[in-house]
Amino acid sequence: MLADRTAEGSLHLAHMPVVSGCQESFLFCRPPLNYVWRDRKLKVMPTVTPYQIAVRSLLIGYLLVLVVMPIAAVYAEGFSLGWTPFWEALTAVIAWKAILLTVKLSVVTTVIQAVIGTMSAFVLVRCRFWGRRLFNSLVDLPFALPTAVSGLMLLTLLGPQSLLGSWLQAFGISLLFNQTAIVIGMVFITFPFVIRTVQPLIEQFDLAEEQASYTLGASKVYTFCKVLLPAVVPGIIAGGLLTFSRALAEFGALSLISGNLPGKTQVASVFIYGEIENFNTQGAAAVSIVLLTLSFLVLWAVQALQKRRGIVT
Amino acid sequence: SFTEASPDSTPASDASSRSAETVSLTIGGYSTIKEEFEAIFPLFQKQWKEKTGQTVEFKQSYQASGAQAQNIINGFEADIAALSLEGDIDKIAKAGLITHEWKEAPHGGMITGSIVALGVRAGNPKAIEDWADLTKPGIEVLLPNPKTSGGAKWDVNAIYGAGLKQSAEAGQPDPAAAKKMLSRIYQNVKTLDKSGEESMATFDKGVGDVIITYENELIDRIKSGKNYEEVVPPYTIAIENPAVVVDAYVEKHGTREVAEAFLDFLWSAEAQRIFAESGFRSVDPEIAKTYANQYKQPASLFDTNYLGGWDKVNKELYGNGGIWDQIVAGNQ
Amino acid sequence: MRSLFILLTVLLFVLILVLPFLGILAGAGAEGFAAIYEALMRPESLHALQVSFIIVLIVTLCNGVLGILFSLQMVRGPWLAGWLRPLLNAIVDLPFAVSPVIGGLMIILLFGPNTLLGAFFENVGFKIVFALPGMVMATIFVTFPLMIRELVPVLTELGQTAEEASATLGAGPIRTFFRVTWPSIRWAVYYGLALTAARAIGEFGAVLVVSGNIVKQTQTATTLVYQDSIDQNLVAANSVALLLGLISIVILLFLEWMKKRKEDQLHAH
Amino acid sequence: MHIEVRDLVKTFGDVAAVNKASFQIQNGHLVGLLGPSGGGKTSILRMLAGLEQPTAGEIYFDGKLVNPIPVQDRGIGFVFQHYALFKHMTVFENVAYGLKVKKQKRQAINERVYELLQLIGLEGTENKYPHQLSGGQRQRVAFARALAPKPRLLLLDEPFAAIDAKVRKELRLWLRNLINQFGTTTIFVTHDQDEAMEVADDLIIVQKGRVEQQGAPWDIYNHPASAFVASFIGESNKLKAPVALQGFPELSAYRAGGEWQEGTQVFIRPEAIELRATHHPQTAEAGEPGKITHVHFRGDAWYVEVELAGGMTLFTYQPLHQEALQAGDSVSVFIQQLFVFAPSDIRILENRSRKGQRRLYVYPTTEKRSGSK
Amino acid sequence: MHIEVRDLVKTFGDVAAVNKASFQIQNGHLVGLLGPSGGGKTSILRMLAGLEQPTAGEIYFDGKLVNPIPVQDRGIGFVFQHYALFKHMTVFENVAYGLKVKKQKRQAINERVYELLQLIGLEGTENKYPHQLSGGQRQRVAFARALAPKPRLLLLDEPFAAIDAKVRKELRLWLRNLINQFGTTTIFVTHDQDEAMEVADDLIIVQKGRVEQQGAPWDIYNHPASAFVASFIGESNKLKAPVALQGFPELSAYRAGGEWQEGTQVFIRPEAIELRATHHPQTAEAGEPGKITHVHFRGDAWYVEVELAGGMTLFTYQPLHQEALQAGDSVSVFIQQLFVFAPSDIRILENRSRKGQRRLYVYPTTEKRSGSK
Ligand SMILES: Nc1ncnc2c1ncn2[C@@H]1O[C@H](COP(=O)(O)OP(=O)(O)OP(=O)(O)O)[C@@H](O)[C@H]1O
Ligand SMILES: Nc1ncnc2c1ncn2[C@@H]1O[C@H](COP(=O)(O)OP(=O)(O)OP(=O)(O)O)[C@@H](O)[C@H]1O
Ligand SMILES: [Mg+2]
Ligand SMILES: [Mg+2]
Repeated sequence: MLADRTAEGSLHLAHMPVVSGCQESFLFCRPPLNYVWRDRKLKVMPTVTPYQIAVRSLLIGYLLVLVVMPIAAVYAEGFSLGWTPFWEALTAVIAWKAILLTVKLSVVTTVIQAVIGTMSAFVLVRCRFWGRRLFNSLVDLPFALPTAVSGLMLLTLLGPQSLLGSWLQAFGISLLFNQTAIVIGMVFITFPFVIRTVQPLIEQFDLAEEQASYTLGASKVYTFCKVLLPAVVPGIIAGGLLTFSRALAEFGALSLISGNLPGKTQVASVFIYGEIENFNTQGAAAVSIVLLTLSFLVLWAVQALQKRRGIVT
Repeated sequence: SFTEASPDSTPASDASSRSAETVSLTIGGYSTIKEEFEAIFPLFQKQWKEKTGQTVEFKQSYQASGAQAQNIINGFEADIAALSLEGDIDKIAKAGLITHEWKEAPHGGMITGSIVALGVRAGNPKAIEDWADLTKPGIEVLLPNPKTSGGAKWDVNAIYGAGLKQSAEAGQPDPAAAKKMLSRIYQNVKTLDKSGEESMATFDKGVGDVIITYENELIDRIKSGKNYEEVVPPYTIAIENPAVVVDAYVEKHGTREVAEAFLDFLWSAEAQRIFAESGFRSVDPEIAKTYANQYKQPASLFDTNYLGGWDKVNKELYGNGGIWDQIVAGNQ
Repeated sequence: MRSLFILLTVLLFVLILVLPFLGILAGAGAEGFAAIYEALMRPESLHALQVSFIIVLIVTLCNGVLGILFSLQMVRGPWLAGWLRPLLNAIVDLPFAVSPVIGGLMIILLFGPNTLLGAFFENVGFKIVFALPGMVMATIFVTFPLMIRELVPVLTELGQTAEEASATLGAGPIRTFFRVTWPSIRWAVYYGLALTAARAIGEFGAVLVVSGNIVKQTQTATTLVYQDSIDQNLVAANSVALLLGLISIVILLFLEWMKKRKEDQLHAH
Repeated sequence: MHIEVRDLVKTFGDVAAVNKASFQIQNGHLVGLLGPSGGGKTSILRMLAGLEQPTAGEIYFDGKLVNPIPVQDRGIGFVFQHYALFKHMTVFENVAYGLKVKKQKRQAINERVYELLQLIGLEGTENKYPHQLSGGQRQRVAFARALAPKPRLLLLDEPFAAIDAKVRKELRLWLRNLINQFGTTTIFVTHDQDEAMEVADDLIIVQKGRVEQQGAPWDIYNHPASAFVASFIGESNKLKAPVALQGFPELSAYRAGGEWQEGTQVFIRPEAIELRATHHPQTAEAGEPGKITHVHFRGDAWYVEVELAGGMTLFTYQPLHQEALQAGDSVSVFIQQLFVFAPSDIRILENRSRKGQRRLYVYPTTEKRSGSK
Repeated sequence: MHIEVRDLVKTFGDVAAVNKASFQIQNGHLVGLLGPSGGGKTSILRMLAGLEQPTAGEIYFDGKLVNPIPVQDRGIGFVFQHYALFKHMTVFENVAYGLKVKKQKRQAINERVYELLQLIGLEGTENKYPHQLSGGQRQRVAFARALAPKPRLLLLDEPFAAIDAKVRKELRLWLRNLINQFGTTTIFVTHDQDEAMEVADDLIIVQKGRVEQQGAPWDIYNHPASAFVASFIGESNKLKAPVALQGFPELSAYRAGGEWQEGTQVFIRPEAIELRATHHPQTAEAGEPGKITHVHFRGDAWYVEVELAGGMTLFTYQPLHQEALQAGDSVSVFIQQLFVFAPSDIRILENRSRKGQRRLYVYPTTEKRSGSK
C-alpha cells in the first residue's frame, strides 16, 4: 500500500467547471461604479449611465411596441366583452373543433418534422454527396415563398390535372382537402426549423463519444439511438417547438388546400379569418388567445424542463 | 408614391385639391370588379379632363368584400366603396362614414347585377340540371365559405331560396325543406374556399364536378376559352352589387365632386356596357336588353327580398347559431 | 444503409422543395420567356417589387441592429437576472405562434386612425395603417425571432474572454465590439439577416391585412402574386413568385458559398 | 508598479470567492498566486485587472486607489488561461492591437511588434492565424500581445495550464527571463507548485478566499505558516497517529491517548528522512528500525516506501548514486526534522540526537532571490 | 492478452503517420507509448482499437490476426484524452453502458457498476451528470466505463493531459494500482516522461512513426538506443563542442578538429555530475575546475549551473541536505559517466579515474519490475 502521502493539499481534486463571468459583463452592460464616501468609508454605488438607459429603453420599447403590444392587444380584444362571450366564442362547436384539429395536426406535423428533419440534418452534415450544398440552401426556401403561393403550388402539384395528382387518384388516394393535405401544408411551411436547429448540434458532436461507444462493444444502430440521438434531442425539441408554433398559426397555404370544411378540415387560422371577415374580432381573438397561450406555455415548460435537466440550448 | 399613402390626408389640402391639376380618387372594391373598373377608369379620366381640365388619378384596392368594408371602417380612406353585398355597405354606414341615404341613388345604389349559376365541366358529364342534382351521392361541389366570402352568401341564399320556392310549388314555402336541401348539398361540398375567386381557382385546377358561383364569373371564363358549361337552375337568386360614395373620406379629401361624378359615370351606358361585356347583368334595362342573348334565363328569379331582406337573412341564416351554423354543426 | 438515408433525404427534398419550385418554374415559363419579362416589367410589378424591397431593407436593418443589441442583452445583460430572462426567451418566439392575420389586425386595432395612438400619429401627419409604417411593423413582428434565435447560441458559445482581453489592452466597448466581437458573430448575423430578409420578402397574411393592398401604392410583391393568381393571371403570378424564390435561393447559396470559402481557408492549414 | 490590496472581498450570491484578502507586492517582483481550485485566485486577479468589481475592499496601484478606474485605463497586461487570442487576426495584428488602441504611429507599432516577435522567437509567423500555431506558440503570442503596450503590471491566469509538460517547463523559464529583462511587476496564478517554485520571487498562498501565507518560496517551503500550507507546498508524510520517534521527545506533549490532540497535525518531508541499510557502519545513530515495502524507479531517483516498526508507512526518495535498496530490506530510518501544527503553537522540531552535527537546510545566499552572475 | 504488431503502416495522404512499427507486449503488462507530438502514438493506438484501418501490417491479439475484426468485437477498453463521457447520461449510465450493450442482467450490471464506483472512490455520484464532476472525477469515470465490460486490453490516449499537475500525479498512481489489481494488459500514450516512468512496466519510444526503442524504463534511461532517446528521456546536458574531460580518454576518438565528428552527439545526465567545493578534502580526485553561475531553489533540491574552465556550462541538481553552494563558488566538477552516440557506435563511458571504486547505477532487483511486498 502507498503511504498516506496524499495529505491535505491533494484533497482539492474538485476543480469544478469554472462558472464563466456572465453575471458581470462589460460589453455594453457593465455598470460602472460610483464611489461615495460615507461613514468615513468608501461605499460602492452601482449606477447606470444614460447611455445604458438609452440602450435598454430602446430595446424594451422596440419589444413593447412591436411584439408585446400586438400580443397584448390580442388578449385585450379577446376579453374585451368580458368572460362570458370569450367562453362562448370558444365553446362554439366549430371553434372548438377547429382548435382541436389544429392542435392535433400540429402535433402530427411536429412528430413528422422531428423524424424527417433529424434525418435530413444528419445526412446534410455527415454525408458527402453531389448537390449537398444546393440542398442545404434550399432548406430555407419555404420561408421565402409567400405562403399563399406555397398553397397554390401544392394545389397545382397535387390537383387532379397534375401528373402526380392523377397518378395518385388512380390509386384512390387524395392528398387534397383532407387532414393529410393540412399536414402536407404544415410540413412544407415548417420545413427549415428542425433541420436548422439540429444541424449545429451534429456538427459540434464529439466524434470521440461515438467511438467510445464502439469500443464498448455497441453496434452502429445502438450507438445512434443511445449516444447520438440523445445529444441532438435538445435541438429536436427546440426545432419541434418552433414547428409547433408555426404550424398552429399557418394560414395562407392551408386555406387553399385544406378544404376548410368547418368541423372537419377547417383549421383555427382559417376560422379566425372567417370571424374577422364577419366583424367578429372578439371571437377571432378568443381563438387566437387559446393558441397563443398554448404555445407560450409549451415554450416555457420545455425551457424550464431543459434547464432542470441542465441542458442549455 | 407609396410613401404618402394618402396625400390629401391633411385638412390643408382641401382647398387646394379643387384647383389642382390632378385629383386623386381612392377606390375600395371587392375582388371581382377589378378588371371592369380598370377598363372604365380611362374613359372617366378622359371625360373628366375634358370637363374640368383636371387629371384624375385612381388608387385602387381590391379585397374580399367583408375585408374591404372592415378596412374602410378601420381607416382605409376610400372615396368610393364598391362591394359585393349591401350588408357590407350598411356596416360602413353604421360606423358613421356614410351619412347620405345611399339607396336613393339610381338603381337603388346598385351598379351591377348577376345571378347565381352552376359551372360544370365540358359536356356536363354528371348531368347537373337543378339544385337537387347537387345532392346526389358522389358529386363534388365547390362553394366558397359564406362566413368568409360575401359572394358565397349569394350562393347560399340561392340554394335556400330555391328550396323555399320548390316547397312552395307543393304548397307552403317550407323552411325545413329548404334547410334540408342546403344541408344535403353541403354534404357534397369538397372545399369551402375562403373567397369566390379562390373557389374558381380551385375549379380551374380540375377539382370538383360543379361550382356554385356568379354567372358573370362563368361567362367570363367561358369567353376566355375555358371548357366549362353554365347551368342555370330553374330557381335562383338575382345578385346586386352596390357602389357608394363614402362621405367621411370625400369630405376629408375634398373629392366629393369627382367621386359623385365617377359614381354617376358607372351608371352611364358606356360603363354599363363594359360590365355587360364581362358577363354582368346590367342594371340599365336598355343595355340589359342588348345583351340578353348572353344569359340563360332561369324559370324563376327571386331576390333577397323574397328571403326577407338582408337583415333577416344575416340573422336567421348566418347569425350565431343560425341555419348555416346548424347545418355545419349537424354535418360533422 | 448510409446510401439509403441519402436517397431518402434526396427524395424528400425533391418532393417537398424541388418539385413545387419546378412547378412555379413551369407555370411562369408556360408562355415563354417574353411573358415572364413582360409580367415583371408591368408598372404594378415594378412598384410592388420596389415596395417589397424597401420593406425588406428597413425590416432587415431594424431587426439586424436591434436583434444584435437584443441578443447581447439576452446573453449578457446583468439586469435581466432571475425570472426576466426566461420570460423574454419565451416572448421572443411568440410572434411565430400568432396567426399573421391576427398580428396584422392587431396593428390596425392599435394604430388605426380610430385609436388613441393612431389618432395621435395621424394628427402629426404620420399615417401608420394602410401605409408603409404599418407594413414595416407587421413584417418586423413576423420576423422578429429569427435574428435572435440565430445569434443567442453563438454569443453563448463565444464567451467573453476575447472581449475582456481587448479591454485589458485598453480598448473601449465600441472598438471591442467592432474589432473583436463582430468578426466572430459575423456569420450568424449574416445568416440571421438572410433569413429575416427571406421571410420578409415572403410575408403575406399580416401585410395583406395592414396594407389594404392598394395597387401601386401599398401592394407588395407577395400580395401582387396573390392578386394575380386569383385574377387568373397565372403566368404573372408565377413569374413574380419565381423571382422571389430565386432571390432568396441566391442569397442563401451565396452565404453557403462564402461559408465554404471560409471553411476551406480554415482547413487549408 | 507597487500593488496594495486591502481587505478585498468578492461575493457571488452567497459564495464569498474572496474573503478579506490583503497583501502588498513590491515593484518589479514576480509573484505566484497559488492555491487549490476554487480558492479565489482568478477572482483576485480579475479584480486587480478591473474585469470584476470588488464587493468591498480597496486596490492601490502605486498608492493610488484604482477601484473606480475601468479596465481600459488601468494600464495592465492580462494573459488568459486559454490565451484568448483574437481568432480572426494574424499574429501581427494580435500583438499590434494594444498599440493601435493607443493610436501609436504605424512605424512605431511595426518596430515594437517585430522586436517582440523576435523576443518570443516567432519571427516569420506574423501573418499566420492563431489556429495555425501550436499551443506553446499561441501562449507566447498571448504574452507578446500583453507586453506590447508596456504594461506596468502583468497578470497571468494559469498561463500554462493548457500546455503539455515538456513545453511547459521551457516556457516558464523563458517567461522568467523575459520578466527579469523588463522588470515588470507580475502576478501569475497557478495550481502547480513546481511551476510557482521555479519561477516566482514571492508566493502568495490562497485558500478559501483568504491569504494563508505570503513569502519567498524558500520560506514557505521551510516555514509553512499552517498545516494547509505544509501539505499544499511540497510533498509530505502526514503522521496519522502518534508514535514514539527517537530524537523527538517534544512530540509527546501533543498526544491525547492514542490520538493526536484535537487539531494537531504532524508532517515529515520526504527529504528529511534518511535510510541506511542495517548493516551500514553508521547505523548506530538513533534511527527507527524499518522495512522497505516498495521501490520504484523514478527517472532521477528511487521512490521508496518504508514501514516502521509501529506499522506506520513513510515514503522518501533515494538518490540513484546511493546504494540501492530492495523491497524487503531492513533499514534504519533516521528522521531529521518534522513540522508540528497545533492549535497552541506551530513548531519545527529537529532531531535532538543529532543536533548540531548537521543542519538540514542551509540557505545559500543572504538575498532572498537566487543569485545569477 | 498478448499483443503483437508487425510492420504496421498508416498513411494519411502523403504523410506516413506510422511507418513499419513492430513490437510485442506481454500479457498483463502496462506499457507506456511515449514520444514527441505527431510521432504517431495516437495512430498506433487507434489501429489497435480498430478505430482506424492500417494501411499495411498486421495486428495479432493472442496470436490471432484482428485486422478484419471491427471495433465492437475486439473486446478492448479505450479511454479518450478528453474522456468522451456520454454527456447526457449519468455516471451510473455511463459505467453501465458497456454492460447493457452486452445485455447483462440488471442485477449483474448494478453490482458491477457499484463495485467499480467504489473502486474509483465515487460512490454517491452515480446520479450526477459528467458536467457536474471535476476533471479528475470525470477521468476516473472514464476508466470505470472502460473497465466495466472487463476488457482484455485497455488503451489509454493521454489520459491525464487535460488534468492539472497535482491531481495528475495522484491519478497515475491510482491507475497503476488499479491495473495491477486487474492484471489487464494496458497501453497508454503520453507526452510526459515522468508519467511514463512512474507508471509503466515497459516503454515504447515512438518517433516519426517508428519504434525507436522498447524496454523497461530503467533500461531506456540508462541504455538509450539513440541520441533521440537519450535527449527525450530524462534531462541531459548536451556537449556542443568537444572539450578534454579528465577520465574520458576515449572521447578524443570522436573529435574532428574543434568539432565533434559528423553525426556524433555526447550527453551527460545531471545526476552523473558531482560537485565538490574546492576546499573539500576529496577534491584531489580527478575533477574539472568550475565556477557556480546560478543557484535556484527547486522545492526538493537546488538547481545549480556550473561553468567549466573551457567555457562550457552544465546544470545539475544538488540535494538539500548537502552543503549549500552559492553563485560564484569555485567547485571541482566530477563527471561520472557520459553517453556517446556516433554513427559508428553507441557507447556509455565511465570515468576511468574512478573506475571500480563506485558504480553509478546499481539495479535493485533482478526482476524488471519494481517489487511490491
Ligand atoms: N461568476 C461567478 N459566479 C458565481 N460564482 C463564482 C463566479 N466566479 C467564481 N465563482 C466562485 O468563486 C469561487 C472562487 O473562484 P475562482 O475562480 O476565483 O477560483 P480559482 O482559485 O481561480 O480556482 P481555479 O483554480 O479552479 O481556477 C469558487 O467557489 C467559484 O465557484
Ligand atoms: N486523420 C488524419 N488525417 C491526416 N493526417 C493525420 C490524421 N491523423 C494523424 N495525422 C498525422 O499523422 C501524424 C501522427 O499523428 P498522431 O496523432 O498519431 O500523433 P501523436 O503521436 O498522437 O501526436 P500527439 O502527441 O500530438 O497526439 C501527424 O503528422 C498527424 O498530422
Ligand atoms: Mg481560476
Ligand atoms: Mg495523439
